[in-house]
Amino acid sequence: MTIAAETETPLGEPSLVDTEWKPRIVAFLCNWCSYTGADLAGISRIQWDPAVSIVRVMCSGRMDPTFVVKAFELGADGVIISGCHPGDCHYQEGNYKTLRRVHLLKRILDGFGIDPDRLRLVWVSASEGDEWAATANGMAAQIRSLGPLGMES
Amino acid sequence: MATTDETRIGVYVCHCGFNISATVDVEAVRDIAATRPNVVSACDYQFMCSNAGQNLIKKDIQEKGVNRVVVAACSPLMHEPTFRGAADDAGLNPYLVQIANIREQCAWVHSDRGAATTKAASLVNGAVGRVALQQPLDVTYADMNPATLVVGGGIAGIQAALSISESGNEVHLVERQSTIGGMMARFDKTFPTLDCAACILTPKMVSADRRDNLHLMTMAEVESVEGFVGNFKVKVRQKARFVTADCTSCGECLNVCPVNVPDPFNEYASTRHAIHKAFAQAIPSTYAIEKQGSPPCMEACPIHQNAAGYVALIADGRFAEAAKLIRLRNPLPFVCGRVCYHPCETACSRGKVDDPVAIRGLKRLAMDWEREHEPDPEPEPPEHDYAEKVAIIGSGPAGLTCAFDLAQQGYKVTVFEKHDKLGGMLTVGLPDYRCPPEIVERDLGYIRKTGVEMKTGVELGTDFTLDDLTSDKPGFGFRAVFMGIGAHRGLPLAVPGEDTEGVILGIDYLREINLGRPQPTGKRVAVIGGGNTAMDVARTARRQGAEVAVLYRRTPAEMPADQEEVEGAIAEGVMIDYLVTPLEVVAEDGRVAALKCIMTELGEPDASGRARPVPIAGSEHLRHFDMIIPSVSQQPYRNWYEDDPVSQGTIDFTAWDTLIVDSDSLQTGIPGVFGGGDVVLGPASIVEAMGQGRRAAEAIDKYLRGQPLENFTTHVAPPDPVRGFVKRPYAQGPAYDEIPKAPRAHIEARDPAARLTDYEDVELGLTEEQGIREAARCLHCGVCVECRSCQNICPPDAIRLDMKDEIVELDVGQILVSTGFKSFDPARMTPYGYGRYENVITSVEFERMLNSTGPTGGQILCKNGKPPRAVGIVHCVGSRDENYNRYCSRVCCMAALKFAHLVKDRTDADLYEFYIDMRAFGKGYEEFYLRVLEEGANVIRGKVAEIVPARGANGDSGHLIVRAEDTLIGRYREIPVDMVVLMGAIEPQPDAEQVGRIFSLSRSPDGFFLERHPKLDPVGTTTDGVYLAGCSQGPKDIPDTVAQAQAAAANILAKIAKGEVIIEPVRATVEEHLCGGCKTCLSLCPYTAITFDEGSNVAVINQALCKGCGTCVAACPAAAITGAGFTDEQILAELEGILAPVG
Amino acid sequence: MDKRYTYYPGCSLHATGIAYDKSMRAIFTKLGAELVELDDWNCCGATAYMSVQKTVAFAVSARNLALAEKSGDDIVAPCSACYYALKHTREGLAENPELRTQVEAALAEGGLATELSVEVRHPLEVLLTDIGIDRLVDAQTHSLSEFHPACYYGCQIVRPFGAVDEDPELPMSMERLFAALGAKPVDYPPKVRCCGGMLVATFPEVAHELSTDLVDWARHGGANCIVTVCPLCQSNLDLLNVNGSGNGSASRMPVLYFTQLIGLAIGCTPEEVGMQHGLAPMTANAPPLADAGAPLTIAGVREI
Amino acid sequence: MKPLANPMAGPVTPGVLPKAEHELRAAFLEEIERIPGGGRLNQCIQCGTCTASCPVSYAMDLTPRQVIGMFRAGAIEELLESRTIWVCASCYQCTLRCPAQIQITDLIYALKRIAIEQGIFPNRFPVHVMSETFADNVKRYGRNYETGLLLRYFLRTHPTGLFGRRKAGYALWRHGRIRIRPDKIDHIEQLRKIIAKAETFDLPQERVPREKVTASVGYESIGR
Repeated sequence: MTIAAETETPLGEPSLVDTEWKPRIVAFLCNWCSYTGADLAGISRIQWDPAVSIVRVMCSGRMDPTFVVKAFELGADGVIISGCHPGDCHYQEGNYKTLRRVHLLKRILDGFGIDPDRLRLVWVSASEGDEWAATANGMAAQIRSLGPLGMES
Repeated sequence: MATTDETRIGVYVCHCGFNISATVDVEAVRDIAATRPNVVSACDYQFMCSNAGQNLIKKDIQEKGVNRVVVAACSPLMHEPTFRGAADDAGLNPYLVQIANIREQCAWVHSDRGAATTKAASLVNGAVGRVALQQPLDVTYADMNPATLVVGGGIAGIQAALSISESGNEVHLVERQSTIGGMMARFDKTFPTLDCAACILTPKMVSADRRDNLHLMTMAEVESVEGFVGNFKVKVRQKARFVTADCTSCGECLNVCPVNVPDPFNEYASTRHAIHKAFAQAIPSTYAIEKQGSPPCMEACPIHQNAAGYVALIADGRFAEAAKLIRLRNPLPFVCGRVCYHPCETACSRGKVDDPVAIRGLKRLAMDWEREHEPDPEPEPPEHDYAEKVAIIGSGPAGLTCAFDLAQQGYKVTVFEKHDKLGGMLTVGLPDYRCPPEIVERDLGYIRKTGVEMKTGVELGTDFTLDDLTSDKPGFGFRAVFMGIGAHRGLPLAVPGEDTEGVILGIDYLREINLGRPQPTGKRVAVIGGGNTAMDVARTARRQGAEVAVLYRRTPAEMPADQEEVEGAIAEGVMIDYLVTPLEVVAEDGRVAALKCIMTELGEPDASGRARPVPIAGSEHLRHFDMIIPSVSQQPYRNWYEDDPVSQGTIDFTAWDTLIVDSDSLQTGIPGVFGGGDVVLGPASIVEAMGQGRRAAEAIDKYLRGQPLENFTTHVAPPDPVRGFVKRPYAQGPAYDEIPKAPRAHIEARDPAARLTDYEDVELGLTEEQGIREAARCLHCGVCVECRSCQNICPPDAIRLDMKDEIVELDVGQILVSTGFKSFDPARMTPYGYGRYENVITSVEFERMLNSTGPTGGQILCKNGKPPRAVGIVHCVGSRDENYNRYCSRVCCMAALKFAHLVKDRTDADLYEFYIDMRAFGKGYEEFYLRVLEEGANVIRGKVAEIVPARGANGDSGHLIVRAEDTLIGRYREIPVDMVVLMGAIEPQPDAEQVGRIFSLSRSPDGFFLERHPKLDPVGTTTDGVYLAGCSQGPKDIPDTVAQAQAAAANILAKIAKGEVIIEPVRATVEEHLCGGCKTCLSLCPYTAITFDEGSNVAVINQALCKGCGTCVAACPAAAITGAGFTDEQILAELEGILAPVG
Repeated sequence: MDKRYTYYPGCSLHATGIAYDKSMRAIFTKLGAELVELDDWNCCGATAYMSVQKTVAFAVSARNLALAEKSGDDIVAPCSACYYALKHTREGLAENPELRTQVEAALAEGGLATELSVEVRHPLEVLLTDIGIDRLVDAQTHSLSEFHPACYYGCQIVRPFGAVDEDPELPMSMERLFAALGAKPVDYPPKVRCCGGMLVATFPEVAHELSTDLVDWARHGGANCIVTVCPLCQSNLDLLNVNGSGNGSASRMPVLYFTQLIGLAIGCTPEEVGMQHGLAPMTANAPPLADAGAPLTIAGVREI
Repeated sequence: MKPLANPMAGPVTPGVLPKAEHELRAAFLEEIERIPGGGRLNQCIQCGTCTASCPVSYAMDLTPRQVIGMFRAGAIEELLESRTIWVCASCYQCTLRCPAQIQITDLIYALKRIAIEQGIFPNRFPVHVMSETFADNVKRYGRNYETGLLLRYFLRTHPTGLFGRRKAGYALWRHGRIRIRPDKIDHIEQLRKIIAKAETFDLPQERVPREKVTASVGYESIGR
């Protein structure tokens, strides 16, 4: 339930009051390329969808598959993992590891009956603010079309 | 709960003026945070980063006992250090502070206030959840290696290197070119002060050279970088310079180097030698030799003859040196000058322009010249004096080459020849008109001088055996044997009636005649076969007065004989019938009367890859001859071996009776016995045989010196030798199709009629003039031709043609990348006609033209040598253009104004500047602009659309028309000029991406390296300890570049002074009781920080090496590895917080 | 070569551009490629139309695309204006959904629809890519050595969509083609400059400036003919050969279609390629090639 | 160009264009949004590459660059009255070279269409007559009948021009390049239906009442 339901909506914000489904997307960004890229999007005021919230990790290689599974379990409708472009990893090759894991993970999700498209792996460099915004918006749009988690046929 | 004592969290929400509060309802966020568990204090403030803001935190820590801090503000990349500092001051471990990024990743990127507020609240939730589990961590320190690496020796690199080394610390300056100085060294004047670039740059270059603690590495490139700030390990490739530091730059070599190539330093507007120094004040002053692999002619030659070398020398009219150079590697120069099948010419790059250089003819010319002018050359004395004796069996090309090489090595060599004349096939196989005896004699003479002993009339098997040779019998006692006994056994046709009188094998026929023995020749002779032997036989028979028909079973295309031999034969009246094969020799009263033949047609390719001739049924017919000479193929004799085999070891033969030898060392089954030439190859060419002789010589030397028979340096011709570059012969030269064609020298041959009367040379040699002209056709596609002239003359003996690249390892603490820029290639903008109109030039070309050391000595001249009547300068070429580069290159406007001034200063020409917007942004720039206007430059506001050649009106004076709109009067204008200068954009180096990877630098969309922060950290990068300066970070002029370099130097020195680097405690650790010893993590760690302790059977992480990426943490199946600062619990808690309902 | 094409001659090739039509048919037949004239094709809409009503312009040429889809073969449109109009329609409809729906609606009125499934191509590009210079050289029977053409590409086949896949500022394909066929193309800087197009009717003075300039350039470069790819360019330049139609200079400059020159090279008669329709007689001619050396003769049985 | 704020017309409210101007602007924007990349004209840096690339710019009263400038200045009416948009031979050289990748040629087409919709051109104005005759031709025969086109065109514009061209006409006829009768397509009805429907989408928006521009665009007086 949202705060709006219980308090006298101190925010007085319509968007908080209405109860219509709003997707929640968690994005795990590596500290060196993608997180900086997302910051750049901010500095250059490139708008992206508020449905996406960012969690910072040092390297996309840190991504433990359980994080993704847990995220869905906790009510996320989609997960983005973003790291440095292949070859540019600050830790030399972490992002390759991620790549392999995500392939696996997508199959597992499928097994759980979760549409693999709800998990997206992208490469965003520190200079690609617009790229990040595009990713966030693209994902949000996709999740909206997929509907809330568990709605897949 | 993570900690023993109670968790007390303070939440501080920042307004950041309006930056956050405009989109996020800060108070709401605060109120929501206040409702979270463990939160004992929640407040908001205008600017948390201000002292007042920080004091809020400190106060709470001290008074409210807050022991966890969450700051909701800008990105942690901005103020995390600030708030950690604040906590530290208040006695709280800085790692108990967590930032919620509600500015860059919330307020600034969302417009819906409600949604933004909800998100901000949930981000704070996440932080609150996370911070509760955070552990106090302690930073550790590592020593800072005070040495610094500066990459790129332009003004930026030099300036920084000087400033840093000033402090007495070590600096390594790595530069790709042969000199430091970069672009600035090529400029003439600098704006706006107009002081001479060289005058202000060279003093810096010199002091860079002088500093003992500043180590210059020119012609060097960084290959890889490992490690982290404070302790980088760098691998640098030091390219071969081919000249050692002993060089005194006396310049003697310039007088002898015969090679001229376009000079990149002058934008190819002038030429330089293969051995060169970029410019007079180059630093280091050591010369350098440019090589482009090894010339294809040399690559293709089985004995690696320095063809390009002597060709270049001949072009210089230096015949004596040419001959000397040839002799260096060729024991049979006279022979090769006449009968070599010249694979070098096949490989010659000149063939891509018109026809290959007539290399063989030139060799003959050089040798004939020697015969005339220096008839009695002396070989160099051998380098060693070895006691070992080596026996060479057979005095053919293979044997002689082997003998020559070994003798020059200093071995005692004896050659055994079964015939009474030396030379093997050269003498008994080749007709005298191809290879006159006195010619062979000359070569033999020289070989004798090298101390080779030659015995004739002694035959293996009859007069001595292999065992004898290696035995200690008197006259023997050889430690190694080379078998070059050739393939002298002709093969019969294998048709009925071949034993009839009047049938003789070609090889025998030639031998008899060459040895001057009586050999009757018929009137109507049939020669069977299509090889060189068949041609020799036919042409010899013609000289014996016979009418000759050559019968070949395939077509001219498949014919193995050399083209020139076939043509020669036809010229001399030999008739050649193709697609016909003999069936039977028809005899009349015991003598050959006719040959029964059948016509053939070409079928499927056979083993040899040539189309198999298939008889056409019913096409049998008779041809009348009185002599038939089969010359189809030859094989070696092997009876010498059958008769008395060797005691130790065995020699194996192929189905064709050729020797089976090791493909590398050419050693037979018997240790110390080697074989080469026809006896191994079957009937092959002279130079191929020589090639094997040479290889055998090296093998024998290794064998006798007790070295392993491997990695041979001598040459084996590659299947397809490199042929210059694909489009152009030389990296910076014109394309093949741009090179003016020049016909290949025609080598005169004697009149056929006259030829038939004797056995003299068929070809007449080239005259000296012809030779020089022909040699000048060489493209120098390997640049250095290895003629050794410089080596021979260099006073300090500083030249090493065999120098190799080296990898140098450096340990440094910090790195400055100042790799500069590349200027835009205006050929991409077709309408400007660059490359089509010779007087349309780039700004760099113009810089060189203006420079007193440039191609025109500082004069402004059109290509026709006349001063221009009007000059147009075009701004924004490739800049401010969506089709090329969006950005403004910043320096072009001022550089263009500088040009305007210099044109006005040095010529009477009218001057037109075509600009879009005049960017005179720097100190004194606007004033300079005004000054140039005063000097009478015409400035036209309008981008040039196209440049076209002028026609009609002023006659065809070859001038140009510049088309532009004069936008200030709104009119289309066509302006006639003689010269146009294109102010090309400043672009990232072509290999910027690769370089970026090496130093793990990000690049902005325009391709330049990305600074850490556009305003607050313009010299740092996202990689600690790596800095930027100069145009590799973005277009800038010299003042800005120098300033940035100084700034970088200051940062570097500050770090050095500090002496240590903080190592973030973000590290992985193994909880031994959990580790199952599966070793999964070992392979994952990019820093090999994880080792395995066999004793306790657990993984161990070296804290010094670990960088905290967490890859192992994620991978550990037993969850035995924890990443401090980013534990699973912490990340999951943050996740939970973010996803929890807001409130 | 058994490829088949849908031939869209366009209005001009039935009148002023008759020679283009003849030479097109002649050489395609000679080269064994089939040209099937689009049944009941209508005006392409051309540039004049665009300025009146946009949607109509698209609809009109879309009808042709729709008709062509029956056979599914690539459309070959020799007239640059037609080539551009058809291509422009195809691209425009593909890019702009709103326009697409409107045009489809219009077509529906006529019981038609289009999937934009057929390609629109220019014969120059077809000859260079589908047939290729090598094949043309193989097919060559007559020498072009007397021809010194100024190769003129004009606007619409190089801009805005290039028909010949190379630098739109400096196409060289015709030069390469004719050089390969033994002609001696001259350097012709204004090869992509506009000939004035329809301005010849609306602003004659302007058009005259442009076309005169083009011819003068050709003369200056030493050309003995101009080779064009477009009927409008051809007539604009050719009309300068008519005394009193403006061109002061007495000397005339024959203006050919590239297809005519190719035709002559591969053995079509001047009539077949419509040389008679040119307003200036072509002085140079194309003699048969000299026999390229007798093939390898096998010195057969000679009773010696 | 004439001042936007005309004192005679009373005070001008800041940020508000005169009604007429406003209409035209709307019409133009409506037109260009259909052009791929049409909106890029805000990116113009006024460098003049278009003008300098244009083979006929010397004959224009406003250079192509000024056309964009004028639009920005909100002087479309003046723009539509200019000779420029009619002189453009649509050779696309400007579009090809524009460093801001602005679809200049297509923008000018858009202006032509508005001018015709709004009837802003002199009577018997050649380009317009040309286009209309052309369109009319197509409606009649389905194909463009060159001879008829030119005949009717000149009769409607300046018959003398016809006289000036008689030699050319004769030459063409003698060389068999003139058709005396038009060729007509079989399914002309089908085509007419299509056109009729398409026209419904091209109908101009409600027009601002305005008397036609009578001044000649003076193409006779063209010269460098």
